Amino acid sequence: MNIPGSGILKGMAVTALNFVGSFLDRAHAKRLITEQYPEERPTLPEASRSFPFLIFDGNPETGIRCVACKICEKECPPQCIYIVQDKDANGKAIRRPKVFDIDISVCMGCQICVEVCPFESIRMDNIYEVSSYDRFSALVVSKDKLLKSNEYYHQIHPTEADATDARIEAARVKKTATAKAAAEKAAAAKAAAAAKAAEEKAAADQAAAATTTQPEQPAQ
Amino acid sequence: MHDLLQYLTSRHWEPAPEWLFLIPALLMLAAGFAAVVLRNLIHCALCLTLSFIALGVLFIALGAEFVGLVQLLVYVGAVSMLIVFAILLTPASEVAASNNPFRSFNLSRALNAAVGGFIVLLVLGGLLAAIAFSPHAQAAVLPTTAATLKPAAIGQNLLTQTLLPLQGAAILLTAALVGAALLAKEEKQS
Amino acid sequence: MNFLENLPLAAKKLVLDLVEAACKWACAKTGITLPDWGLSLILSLVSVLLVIVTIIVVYLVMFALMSVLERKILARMQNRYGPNRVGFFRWRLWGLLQPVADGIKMLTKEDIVPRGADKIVHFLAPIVMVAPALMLPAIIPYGRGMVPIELASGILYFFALGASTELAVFMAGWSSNNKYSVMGAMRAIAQMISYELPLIMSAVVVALVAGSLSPLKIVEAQGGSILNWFVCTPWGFVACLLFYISALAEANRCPFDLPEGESELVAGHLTEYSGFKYAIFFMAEYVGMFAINGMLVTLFLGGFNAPAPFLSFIPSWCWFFGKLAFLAFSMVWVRATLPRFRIDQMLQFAWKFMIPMSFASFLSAAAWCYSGNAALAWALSTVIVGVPYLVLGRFCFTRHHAVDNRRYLYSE
Amino acid sequence: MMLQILLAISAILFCIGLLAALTRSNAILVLIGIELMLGAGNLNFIAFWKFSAHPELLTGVMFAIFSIALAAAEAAVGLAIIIQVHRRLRTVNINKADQLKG
Repeated sequence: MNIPGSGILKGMAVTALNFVGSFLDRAHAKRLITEQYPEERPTLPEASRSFPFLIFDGNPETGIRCVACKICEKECPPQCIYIVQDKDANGKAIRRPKVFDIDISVCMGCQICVEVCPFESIRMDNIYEVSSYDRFSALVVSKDKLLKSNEYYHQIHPTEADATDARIEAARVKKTATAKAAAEKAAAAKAAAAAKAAEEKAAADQAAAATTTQPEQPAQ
Repeated sequence: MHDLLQYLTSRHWEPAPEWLFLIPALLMLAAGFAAVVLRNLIHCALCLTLSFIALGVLFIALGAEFVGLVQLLVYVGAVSMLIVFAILLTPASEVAASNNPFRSFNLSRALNAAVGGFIVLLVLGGLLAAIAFSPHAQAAVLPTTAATLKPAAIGQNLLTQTLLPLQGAAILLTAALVGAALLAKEEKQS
Repeated sequence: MNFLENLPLAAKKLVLDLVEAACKWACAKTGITLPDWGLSLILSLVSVLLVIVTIIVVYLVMFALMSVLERKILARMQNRYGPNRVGFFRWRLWGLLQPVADGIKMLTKEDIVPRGADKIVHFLAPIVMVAPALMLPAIIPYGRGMVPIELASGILYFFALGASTELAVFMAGWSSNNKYSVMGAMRAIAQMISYELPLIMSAVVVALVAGSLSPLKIVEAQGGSILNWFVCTPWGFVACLLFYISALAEANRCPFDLPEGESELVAGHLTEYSGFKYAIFFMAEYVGMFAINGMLVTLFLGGFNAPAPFLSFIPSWCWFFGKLAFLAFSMVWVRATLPRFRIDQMLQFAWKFMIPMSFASFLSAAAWCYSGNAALAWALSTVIVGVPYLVLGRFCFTRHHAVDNRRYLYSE
Repeated sequence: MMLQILLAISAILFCIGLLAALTRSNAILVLIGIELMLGAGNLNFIAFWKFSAHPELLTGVMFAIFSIALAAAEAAVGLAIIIQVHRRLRTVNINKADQLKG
């Protein structure tokens, strides 16, 4: 027979066991899953992303991949990217950004800049402690802060970085191959052109010789 | 242990002065008057409750602590809540604009107030005169020895001398409970 | 051990002696001759103030501790940590300084009064709420010789003051000029009135057996060992449970916290209160909870008596506060376990179960008192209390109401 | 002298209640007035008990207790009637509630 009120006692037993258990089996992974944040930090999943950053290879001055093509600036939906192209001493534009600012208070982390970048130079970071007391200038991140090495990229998104590197390598290989092919082709073309020119010259000489003799013929 | 208790209880503590009972009494009168003349019905009910609280405190000050506590329990806990519920169950328009003879002038109302006030003054004068000049009241001025009220004595009295009235009150309360529930019940629309 | 037992009384005596000596010294110094009644008056006032200040400080400290421990215990029952941050520089102290942070936050918050509110009543409601709550602890016996006021009808005093919180709840709800506030206040009043009946009835049962309305007499009637506590009798056990459940309802504790159910009524009558006034409501609720638990200890759990004579080396007031702490813990425990009632379930539970059961325990106590033979008393009172319990428990709540088919306005 | 003061206070309270019952036209306020008058009566009982020759007989106290109990019953029934009147006539003004049929 089911005594009225026994269900309440069962429920109380469950909570009491939880209470005692939460003190006793601390090591048990299923209990107390709360992470004590500043001391314990979560290992972020690989796909996690927050704000974009710029990749450089080797040296941040010379190895920067970005060429200031401004595609990301145009594509960015909230328009949080600002780019100024660099110029050399003669005032001629060079393929390098002079200013590259991202306003992370505006950025929505949509990753479109990453999708559209043809030079694999902008990628998503996974930093999350970016709060500050200043609403404006502290949240506009400039180029020198945005630039991070390819090794860092490998650290935070290994799979993606490998894929990117493979792509760059493939592109480079392809490029050198095409360049070589083009060079060969050009050489061939040049040779052909030279041959042709020689041929033409010979033909022209012949023709000239012919013409010199030819007018005589109608004269005859 | 015992020495300490003895020491603390046997010390002479200054008793409260007698005139202190005037504080709850005046508070009671003021709150009662406010309950009668205020415009907002809820304020009236709250002032009435304050008046009842002061009356209960006055009973306690007069040595009838059991009666005072019963007064607090019944009036503050139950009757004032009943009144408040009744006010809220009547529409809001009447809560705001209960016709108060002292605010909006109107001949019949003014007459009503004047006649009522006259009767009240007459009654008050009569009562005060009776109190002032009655030989019985003057004879009974001697305060007897501090009358203490033991709950046990009240219980004894309820079950011996006043047993019949107690039964009567019980029947009446039951009848009132059933009657009030029947009266206030929503009638079924058939 | 005797020293610990006497510590509070000795402290009071010490303070009184010090004040007396100081008065005499000041008189001698200034040359004023203080009349006898003057010194007596000063000492009377000091003695009264001592008790008042002690009660307020003790209850506020308990409130502060409870507010953090409740969250921690609740968290542990849900396998979380709970607040464990606020500390002193680098010492965390398990987050026990959380109430300090909460208090500072509450005090520095803006006090908002709605434009349409009845300002005077809105201002008075927290005061009306907290004054009786702080007066409630005055009649509870905390230890041997430690009764702030020895009142012959102390239990009546307790319930008379407890009844006045309804008024404050109504004032708060009505003056806020907010429909959620009024609805919450109405629910709270309906709940308090409904559960006051079993609360008082189960206390009356004890008064019947102990033959007194004085809390001290009731505690003395339970002296000796745990077997003499009223909770260890059939009628007392049932009355104790009824009192406990009603106390949960009177203190607006879960599962009876529907007057301020966040999910449906925002916060009930507290919706329009902020800052300090809200803190006062909160404090009054917790002090009221401690007071009613203290009453439960006094009525059923033997008050300041030790459970066995050999344990009486622990001071009596420690026993009282230990029992109080256990009850406070159990209220958190219940809160962690049970879901909230619906309003109709709550009222049905009060009128169909609690009140009949309190009458049954009353009859059972009468049988206990007048049956003479101990075995007969046990059997009779168990039957008188057990049969209604089984019957009511079987047929009050297990009936399944036929639910009408839902009618849809537009989709059919 | 104290007895007279108490009786005077009680008389004033009674007259305040009477004022409400005579001049206010809201039924609930009339009921409030009646409650005040009952309170004045109770005060008289207690005052006479306090200054009686035999306070141990508890006569005044018993009267006051019964009076409080009856007043509670009276308030409950009275307010139920007022609610019923309001439900039928849509008013709680006693001057307008002048029909004999409901």
